[in-house]
Amino acid sequence: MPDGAKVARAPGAEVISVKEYKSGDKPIWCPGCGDFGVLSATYKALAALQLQRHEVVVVSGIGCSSRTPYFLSTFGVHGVHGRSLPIATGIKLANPALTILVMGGDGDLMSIGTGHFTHAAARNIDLTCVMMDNQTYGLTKAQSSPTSFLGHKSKSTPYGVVAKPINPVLFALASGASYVARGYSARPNDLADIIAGGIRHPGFAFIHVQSPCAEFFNTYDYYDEHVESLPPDWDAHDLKAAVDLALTEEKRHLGVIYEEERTALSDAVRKFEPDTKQFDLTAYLQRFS
Amino acid sequence: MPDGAKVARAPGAEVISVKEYKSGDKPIWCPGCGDFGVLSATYKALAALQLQRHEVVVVSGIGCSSRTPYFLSTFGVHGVHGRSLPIATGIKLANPALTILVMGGDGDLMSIGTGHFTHAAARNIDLTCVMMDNQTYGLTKAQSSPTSFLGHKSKSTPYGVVAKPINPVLFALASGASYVARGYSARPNDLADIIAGGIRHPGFAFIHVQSPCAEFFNTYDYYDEHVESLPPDWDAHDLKAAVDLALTEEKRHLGVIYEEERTALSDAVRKFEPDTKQFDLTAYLQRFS
Amino acid sequence: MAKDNFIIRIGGDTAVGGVISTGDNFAAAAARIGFRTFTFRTYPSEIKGGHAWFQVRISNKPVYSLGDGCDILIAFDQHAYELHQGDLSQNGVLLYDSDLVQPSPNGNIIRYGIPFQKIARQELEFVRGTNVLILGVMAGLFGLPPASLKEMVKTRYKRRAELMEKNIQALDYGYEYTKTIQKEDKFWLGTADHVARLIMTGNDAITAGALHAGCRYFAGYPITPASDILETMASQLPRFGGVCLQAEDEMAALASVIGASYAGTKAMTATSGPGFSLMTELLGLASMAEIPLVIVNSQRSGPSTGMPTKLEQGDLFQALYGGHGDFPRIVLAPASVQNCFRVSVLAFGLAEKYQCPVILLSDQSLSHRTETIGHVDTDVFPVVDRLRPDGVDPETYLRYQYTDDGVSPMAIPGLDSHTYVAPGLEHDERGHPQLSPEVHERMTAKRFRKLDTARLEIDNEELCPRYGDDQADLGIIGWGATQGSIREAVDRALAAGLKVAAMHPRVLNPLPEERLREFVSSVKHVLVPEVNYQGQFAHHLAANLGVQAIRLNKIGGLPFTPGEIYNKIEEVLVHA
Amino acid sequence: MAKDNFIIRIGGDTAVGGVISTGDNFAAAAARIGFRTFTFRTYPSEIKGGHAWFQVRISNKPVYSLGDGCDILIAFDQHAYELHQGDLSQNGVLLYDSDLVQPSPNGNIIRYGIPFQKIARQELEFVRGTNVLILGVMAGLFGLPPASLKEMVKTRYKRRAELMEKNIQALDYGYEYTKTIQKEDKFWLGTADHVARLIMTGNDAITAGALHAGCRYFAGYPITPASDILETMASQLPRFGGVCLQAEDEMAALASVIGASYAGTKAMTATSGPGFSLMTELLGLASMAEIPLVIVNSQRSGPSTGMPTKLEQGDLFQALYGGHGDFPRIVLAPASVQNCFRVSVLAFGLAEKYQCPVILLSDQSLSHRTETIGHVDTDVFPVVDRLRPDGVDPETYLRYQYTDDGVSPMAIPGLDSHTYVAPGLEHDERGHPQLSPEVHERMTAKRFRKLDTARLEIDNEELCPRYGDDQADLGIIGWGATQGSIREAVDRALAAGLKVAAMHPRVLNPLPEERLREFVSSVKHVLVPEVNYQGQFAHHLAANLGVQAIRLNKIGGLPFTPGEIYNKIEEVLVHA
Ligand SMILES: Cc1ncc(C[n+]2csc(CCOP(=O)(O)OP(=O)(O)O)c2C)c(N)n1
Ligand SMILES: Cc1ncc(C[n+]2csc(CCOP(=O)(O)OP(=O)(O)O)c2C)c(N)n1
Ligand code: SF4
Ligand code: SF4
Ligand SMILES: [Mg+2]
Ligand SMILES: [Mg+2]
Repeated sequence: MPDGAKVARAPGAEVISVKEYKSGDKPIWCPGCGDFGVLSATYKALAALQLQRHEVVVVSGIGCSSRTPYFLSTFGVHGVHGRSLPIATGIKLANPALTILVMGGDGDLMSIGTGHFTHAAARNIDLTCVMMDNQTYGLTKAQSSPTSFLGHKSKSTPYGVVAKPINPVLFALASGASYVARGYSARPNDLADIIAGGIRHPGFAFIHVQSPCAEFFNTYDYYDEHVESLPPDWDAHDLKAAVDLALTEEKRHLGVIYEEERTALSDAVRKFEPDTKQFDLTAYLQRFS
Repeated sequence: MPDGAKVARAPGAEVISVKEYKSGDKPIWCPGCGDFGVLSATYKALAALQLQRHEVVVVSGIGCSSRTPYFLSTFGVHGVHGRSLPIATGIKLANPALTILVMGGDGDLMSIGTGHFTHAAARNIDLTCVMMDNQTYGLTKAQSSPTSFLGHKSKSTPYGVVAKPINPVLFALASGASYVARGYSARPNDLADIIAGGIRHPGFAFIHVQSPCAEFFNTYDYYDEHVESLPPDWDAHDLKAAVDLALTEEKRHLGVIYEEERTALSDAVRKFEPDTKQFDLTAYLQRFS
Repeated sequence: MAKDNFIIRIGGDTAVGGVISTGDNFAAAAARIGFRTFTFRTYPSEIKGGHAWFQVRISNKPVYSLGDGCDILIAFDQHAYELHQGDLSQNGVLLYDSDLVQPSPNGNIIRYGIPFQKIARQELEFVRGTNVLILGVMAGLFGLPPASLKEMVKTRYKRRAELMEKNIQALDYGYEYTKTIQKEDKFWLGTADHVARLIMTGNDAITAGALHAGCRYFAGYPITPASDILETMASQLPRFGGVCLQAEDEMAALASVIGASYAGTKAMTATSGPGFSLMTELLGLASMAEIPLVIVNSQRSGPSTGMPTKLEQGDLFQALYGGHGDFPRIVLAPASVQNCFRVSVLAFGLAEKYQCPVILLSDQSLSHRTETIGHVDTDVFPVVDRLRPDGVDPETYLRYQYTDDGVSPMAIPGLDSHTYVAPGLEHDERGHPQLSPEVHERMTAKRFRKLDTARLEIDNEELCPRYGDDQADLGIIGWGATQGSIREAVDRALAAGLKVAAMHPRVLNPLPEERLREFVSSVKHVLVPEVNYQGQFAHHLAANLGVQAIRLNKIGGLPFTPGEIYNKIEEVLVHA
Repeated sequence: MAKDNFIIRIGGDTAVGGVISTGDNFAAAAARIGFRTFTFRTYPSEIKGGHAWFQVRISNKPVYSLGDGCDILIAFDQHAYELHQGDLSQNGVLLYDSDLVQPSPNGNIIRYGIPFQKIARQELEFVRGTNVLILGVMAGLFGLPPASLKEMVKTRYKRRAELMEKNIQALDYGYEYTKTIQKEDKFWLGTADHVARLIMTGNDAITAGALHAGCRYFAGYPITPASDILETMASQLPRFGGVCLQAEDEMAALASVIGASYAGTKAMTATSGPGFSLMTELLGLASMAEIPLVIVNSQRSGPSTGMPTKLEQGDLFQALYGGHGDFPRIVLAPASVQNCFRVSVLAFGLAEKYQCPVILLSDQSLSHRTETIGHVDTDVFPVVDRLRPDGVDPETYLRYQYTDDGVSPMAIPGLDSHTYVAPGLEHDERGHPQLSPEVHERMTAKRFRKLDTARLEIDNEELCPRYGDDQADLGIIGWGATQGSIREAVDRALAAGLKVAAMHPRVLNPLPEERLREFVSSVKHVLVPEVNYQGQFAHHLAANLGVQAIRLNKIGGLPFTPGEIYNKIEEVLVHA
């Protein structure tokens, strides 16, 4: 779908305010939860792009972060654990005019959903996947997640995590994501820009958001110390540079790390047979005679 | 487990011949199938290391390549599609003294099994995963696979593959594999060395084998033209170099691309509580009084 | 008198090849000139190697099953001969490669030994032409005009002139060769009715039905015996504005179907048992969030990988009860290739109307067998669309409104401004999470009410036909692809003066209870034949209707023959 | 006379917190000094916010259920008051925060309003001490010696002296405060028997049983209400030479359990409905390859994500019928916390002996409720190990040997030299792929024969106890955690002169058919109460034994009270 269509607004149409993207249902997150920041950034991004509420679908799995769809006044699917990306894939392929956001946690997208993540990225499905990474399982009360620090002690790993933590940015790049960025829930304005950029990007946009779990794994201090903006002259079109950065970063860089123009599956499939025919059973059956 | 244990042989013990690793059941592959080469390389690797047949377990999923366990005289599991790695994980964690080989196809390991691949690699389970990549689904008769070439036309993608093919070496590196190598079924001797190296390696060893499907997607000519040995001075301990190679290679390099010493989960978990106690129900129940 | 109603079986090793294609070609040629055909095929799970066999029944009258045994056996090798010769009928024909097969003496059969491979190698210098050579012999021996076969060879090799030439030569050679043979048997295809018929497999018919019903999204993961539905959809859907996705696994396939349907497109997936097992969590989501969709399960022999190329009706339990928690789903089973159309269109109709998952249970035999079918009357297949919130105020829109029939209006993103979130959590009428006992009770009842409503429209003659004696003592209740064998067994029993009838519901959940109860109470004995071990349908009838049926179970990868069912009828009615 | 058998309920919002911990602490303190307690808890699916409540029944005599309604209601807020006041018994006590709750006048209850939050804020200057303050008030009001509570506070804060101090102060303040209250009710804990008891949840008992049975491998993926089994295993298994893995998903969890068991280690996983749905493909593999293993499904309210923190007995269908194809699995359901030990050990015994998957169905209420339990007699829990090929020649070893009882010797890699490949494909006795009809028939029968053998050892009094009148008119058949409420309802009915008995099998597949048939045929009516919509167990009994039972179904996330079952008994026997 042409980029412009997503931000088109009928001339003279009323401006949609941030407030109109709120569903009126109060988020059920704990006080201080990073997900509040991500939600407000999402409202802002939608307003910035002036998207029609009924043309946006927010899809999620299960987890604290995956509750997000209920807090938006758009369409939404609160699916099952780990399957948000394939559900979103179906929505996008069925109606490429829709704007799709996939929101979920590090467990949802990088534990049970790992395989779907890789394949949605490889197919370059045109959607924006916002991973609210709190490095723990919030909803099930503080077990380790695939992004937990090495050595992290939790109820499910009382002797410390031994698996090498997944590096979400590296993993997204290796999987073929065509827009890879990082944000921080405590910086919702920057994050709003990044999300808007992801929505504008015509392909699979992955946004890794550091979003602390205030209740079970409060990492605000850690992130405050470790986040850093990308160098001002960062060339987001250099895959090797992006991979090298992901491999070696000691700081967690915020901003758009990688961006690439590549045909999205949702566009490609529409071009296979440009002249759509009406299905006619009698004509179709000829092949069997 | 100490490296040496795997290759130890009682002094004066008889030499185990290549033939003894054969099960006596004839492989059911089509004439010319690359998997014959992989199988013979596997026999050779086992013989080179003089492993006891009953201390080796070959685990697979479903696919032509996944039939391999039946052709070895070792222990084996012919599981379900995509789950060979977690089955192997359980075997290794239960008995770390066993040598585990996981053998399967590009569909088994990188389509339905993608998520397990990443997590087995991240945990650095001490096993050797041999992926017989024919860039197609052999057993179900020639649909596309995640490693099929861009544009590849198959029965399931008659208008050509649109998804970016998974780059198995890059993907393994990004997932945290601690030994990453590539072989070619038509060079079984080299492949035998690489497999033996993987078995010796104390951690998750991934071996990407180009293994053509003679029946449905004959790529011998293509590979003959595109394979190339690694430069003689290749430093397999440089992750960045390995990733850069994987990102940019025009040729398919054969040999050990990356190697790293990292604690394997199977070892780590044994060290959590070094003094194993006998379970005693009465004593255990004290905590509930 | 010549017999133009006979069964040919061909057996051989897939390492040599050609067993299935030889049979398929012969059957197709016979059908083209107007004969009715009914084929069956079974093959090993390896790509190359292992015994395969093919059977075609050819007749001038309608045929409903693969029949009993065979009249003509074509043995490619000794193994094929040994395996099948016991099934040859009295005065049947054995056609075999005289260099490879040593038949034992048997006065009851007629034998034609021909050194097929040697001829191909030495006379034709074209080893790969063996199959076409055999085809030529078959045409000559059993009265198939070779013109139609030639047509097929020409079409097949139209881009490879040299190969075409050689194949035609082989065909002709075989045909001419039969003139040297003293024909002793009486099998001969007379003139057929020349009525145009379609030759289709069950999978073909299911796919055509789905396209007709308006299916415009398909996602699947390859698996035998469902892969060709994916393959046909992949080539066809884009032509009609639809999209087909080869997913990374079955969970992704069903998840994306849920997404596509949520987005307003009629959507389907197709798989077999192992894939369906992986789908059951998402099946519950579809039922909970009330998403219309169709899942085809072409059953194969289980459990686990089992016998992946063999049939079994072993996934009924899974279709009825798979998944956690209490939730409604509709289960259908087509009874023949022709019926696959109707049931496929029905599947979409029920899915859209009742906004729930519909499972269509086919099996390996039905999916892959061909039948010649006559006119497909598209008018009798009503196409149904889901209820939308037209005229409803978006502000007060209730996606999961409590209604008498359980059906609530469903808004479509992009088209309707009635935004809502489709939930996997229990929810109130808006769709908002709500965990109170009262809401859970009411919502569960609302969801199940849809089955009660649906039952009213499926408890009828068309979808639960009865066949046979009005005053039957024995009532047979079958499901799925066994219909043809049951029908022929009933015919045989009626001819023998036994009072038998059969009922064959297409909808297995909700059951057409009224018709079934009436049928059951009208007979003395109920017999439930099915191709599984546990008697899954008999169990279903016992649990729901209290029916204590006599069970006839067969497993092993082959369908019932009419004779097997007839024998059981006799056992119950005569010997008991 | 003081009443020392009463039920306390505490309700409030989790955003404020302390509802569950206050109740838990009170219950634990009461249990420590020798009272029997039985708790129940229910909470929202959010981490913070939403109504939660806790109930504890305290008695000097054995208690089997959470009882009916409550005698004492502690309302943290107005919502709690409104939700629960209707359940307060005649002359019950309402204890409430006088600033937050406005109770309506009600002469039948006794009210104590105390400004808890204000006291905590103004007097104690320690807002987070509200819960401990309430605990002190409860102790003073209902006769719990504060020493044991103090002990608990001290242990909890042993590393944070200042907090300990403040909590002790709050506790004392509350206790002293009650001296200013005019006690009008009669609830008072007298002296208990001081017998040492354990306070355990169902999950605790299942885990302990598994460890006792020799389980040394556990893999799981977190899910409510099974996560704490994973957590306990993670901390405990390494101490006993075992390994615990948090897997990436439930398929990986079960797959690795299959691997570990194949490698000779007793292995288990625990999940709830959604996770179990994902496991059904691998369940079939375990049954096909004959791998012993135990799967705990702590059922929660479905379908889909449903009501994840609420109970339901909704996964029986899934346990019995989930997965494709015909394959045997054993299904167990413990009836109480104490019984969880026995059934957990039994699960491993049956898994090892019959080399097949065993599913243990718990539910949210049983998994998380605490009961005080007396002596655990480890001797009555036989530990069983699998049959190994000792003395068998490795050359002729048949892993899947046809035997009378269906059980064949299983070799262990590394320990036995009898190598074999565990197959998901149908196979011959060696384990080699074999797709012939005969082999499939024989192997299927062999696998199912194990259930027949197992049935012989579970069809007995211990595993299918009968309770109540020997000459009962009404027979109740229950399963799982409903046992206590049924038992108390039966007691009440017997006291009322109604002729009732109950049977409560622990093994649901294979069913203890002889005992069930005898029971059913000895009564006039059969009643099957269960916490699900479809009547899954009643359906199972109908399908297998032809039982036409009266069904009593409750859904909504709360367990049956004895009164609800009693009312149904009365309805059947008195009013019908
Ligand atoms: C199939 C399945 N397995 C497990 C669960 C339980 N579960 C719910 S959320 C969750 C993980 C939550 O972690 P994450 O995705 O990081 O989200 P967060 O709560 O941290 O935002 C799990 C394991 C489930 N709902 N379904
Ligand atoms: C759950 C499940 N889905 C699908 C299948 C069907 N299936 C068997 S093998 C296979 C893919 C084979 O491809 P690959 O793994 O590359 O192995 P190859 O045959 O090419 O060696 C598929 C899809 C299955 N057995 N189980
Ligand atoms: S538990 Fe953590 S992630 Fe969940 S709502 Fe609370 S703070 Fe947020
Ligand atoms: S189909 Fe291809 S992969 Fe399979 S055995 Fe034949 S050549 Fe090998
Ligand atoms: Mg998280
Ligand atoms: Mg392959």
